[in-house]
Amino acid sequence: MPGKPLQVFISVIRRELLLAIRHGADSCMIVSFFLIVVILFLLGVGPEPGILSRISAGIIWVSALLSVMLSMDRLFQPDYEDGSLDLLILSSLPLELIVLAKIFSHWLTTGFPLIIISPLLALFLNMGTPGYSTLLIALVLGTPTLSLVGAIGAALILGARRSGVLLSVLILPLFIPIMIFGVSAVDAALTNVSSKPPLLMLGALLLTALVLCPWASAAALRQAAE
Amino acid sequence: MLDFLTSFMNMGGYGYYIWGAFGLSAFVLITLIIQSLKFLESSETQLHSLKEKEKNNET
Amino acid sequence: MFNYFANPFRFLRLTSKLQPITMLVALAAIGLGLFYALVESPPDYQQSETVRIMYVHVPAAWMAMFCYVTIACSSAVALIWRHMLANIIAKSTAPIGASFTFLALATGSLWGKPMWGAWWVWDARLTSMLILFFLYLGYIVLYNAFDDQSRGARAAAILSIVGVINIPIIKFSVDWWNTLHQPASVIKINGPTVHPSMLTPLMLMAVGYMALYFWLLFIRTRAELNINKVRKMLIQQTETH
Amino acid sequence: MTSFSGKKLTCVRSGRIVFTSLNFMISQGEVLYLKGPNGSGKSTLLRLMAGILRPSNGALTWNNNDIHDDEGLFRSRVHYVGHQDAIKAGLTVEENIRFWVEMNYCMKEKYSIQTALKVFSLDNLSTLPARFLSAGQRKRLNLARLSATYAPLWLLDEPTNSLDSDSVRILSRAISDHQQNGGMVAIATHEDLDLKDNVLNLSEFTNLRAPPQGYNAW
Repeated sequence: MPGKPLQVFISVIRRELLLAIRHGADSCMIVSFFLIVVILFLLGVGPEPGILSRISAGIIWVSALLSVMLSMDRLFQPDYEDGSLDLLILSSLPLELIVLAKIFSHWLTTGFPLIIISPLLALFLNMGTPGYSTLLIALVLGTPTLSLVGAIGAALILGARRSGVLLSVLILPLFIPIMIFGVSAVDAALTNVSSKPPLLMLGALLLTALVLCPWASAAALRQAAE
Repeated sequence: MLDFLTSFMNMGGYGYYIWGAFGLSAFVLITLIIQSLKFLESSETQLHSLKEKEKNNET
Repeated sequence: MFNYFANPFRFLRLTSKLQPITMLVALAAIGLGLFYALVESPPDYQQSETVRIMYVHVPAAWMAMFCYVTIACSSAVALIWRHMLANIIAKSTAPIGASFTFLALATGSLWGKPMWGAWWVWDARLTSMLILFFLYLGYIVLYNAFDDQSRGARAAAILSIVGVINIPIIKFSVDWWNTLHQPASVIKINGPTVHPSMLTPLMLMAVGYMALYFWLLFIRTRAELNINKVRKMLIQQTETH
Repeated sequence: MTSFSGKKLTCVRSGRIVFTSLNFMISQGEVLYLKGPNGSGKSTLLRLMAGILRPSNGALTWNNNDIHDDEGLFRSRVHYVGHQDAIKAGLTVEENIRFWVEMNYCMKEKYSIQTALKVFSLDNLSTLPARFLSAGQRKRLNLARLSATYAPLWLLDEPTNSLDSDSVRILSRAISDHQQNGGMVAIATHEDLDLKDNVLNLSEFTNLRAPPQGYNAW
């Protein structure tokens, strides 16, 4: 009598979070990378407030994109190396749901800290005050989609040579729509145009990704185990 | 005849762009064709040499 | 139907007959198309001679899209019915498609200079064509990133299907992005109204490019099948000794 | 009388024919030994039996209905032990085995984790983080999964490497207990566990010169 699916789903999330807490350094690394990239942009562009406030949304979104993409290859690689992948495929819970559980816990450990820290960075980049709330909403809708789409890339590159660079070449083109709608949502809020349409588009992208990405990642994992 | 050629070549002052576009297309497609044919040729020679090797160590 | 063609021996016999035909069609159509494009068709009232670049740019853009969709379809066939041959067709299509995309970008920027005054304009169509070029690179790089060929084929097949689903989304988001950041200075030309006399060279060049694609596809697929056969024989030799 | 059998199995891995037209049959209480030189496809056959790999043609049947008809049901009947130990260094011994038990069965049999650890003499290490385990202990922890939850079919891929002699004895006792209560075992090992039942010699199926003509030959 296989375990009740919800229990198994929760136990996968619990294991992932347990591991993330035990290796606490990973999520701090991601957040510090996010900070450093924003500061690099800042130093590159110059502290001139006029310019900064106009490009603040773009800088934050591009840095969020790079941080999520950087943390992607630790999603399936440890399981692939120590043989857990075979057992995950053979578990009673369908692989698609296991992948969804792993992506959710990955989002908790990387996407969520980015959302928490982003108002501070908006302050650094002296983004207009109306932009803050929209930025948070856009990141809440956008970062899970980034994790979902990134999971496909992470599953595809298992066992490949130079997988780090390969991951970025594969996923970044797929991240472009998410970034465009994220940035245009915040820009709309800053120029007090209604930012509902881009936010709705982000929501739509999230729902489609929620359905398609676990299925694609599971297919990629199955053929990686062969 | 000559002035027809010159007027044909400079295409109402935009000669560079038009010939540039057509020339580049020709260049890229021709190199693609040559590379494909070379690729086919090298694969066939490899195959034949292997078949010869297999034939004479079977005899 | 797929099983019939999937057998490599039948495929090889079929292509050896088709290969010369497609070559002739390609040469004839492009030759005639060039003649019409450069000599016969009238200059456009608005852009004068530069419209002739359209006869090279538009077919390349069509072929760029067509090749990626072909890669995705043959990858889907390869994943569902597990045919290695469909993977090989997709693998051979990729470099051809990438070259057509590069051509579309290059001729697009050459066309943009006289018309819009800048070598590269972040026009919606050109930007999505650039992203399509990255999708091609991703496919080719992923295919060869594995030591085991069939592993790379399956991974790239999944990527191409994910990519083809993303193309409309990317196209829509780039159009959205373009309308947001539309600099007033760039006059928005949505391509010349195609005058009937321009249609013939355009269609001829399109047919020529399509025939060229099939000709190159047959050449590269035969070469890939030979390489596969060589690799198999090498593996078997290592076993028997 | 449940039985697990494979008919005319052919497996092609990256263009190379690993084995072709292979048949086997395991019925209740039997152990199938997979013998053959390295690279003759023992591991591939075990992964095929577990359902991780798909055969190019041929079918695997459980009481002669195809396992791929209801994969969820078949997966709940199989324990697969591969070369790697699937152990997370960050988790403790008890957490590692608890996770794999939860993945397959509901947790009502909590006591069975302790007994499983006791069977494989790991009970005194249950709160130790797994990174301090030796190779033998890691393999025993991986094997403890077998007796923690019941699954009729055991697929063991070289379970004895990095095990010392009394651990091997523990394993062979566990296998014979499993046979007693109607389990089936397919095992690939070079160690003779004096449990000779029927032997499947894989080398017979590898050097068949006639590759299948189908489109998968390439």
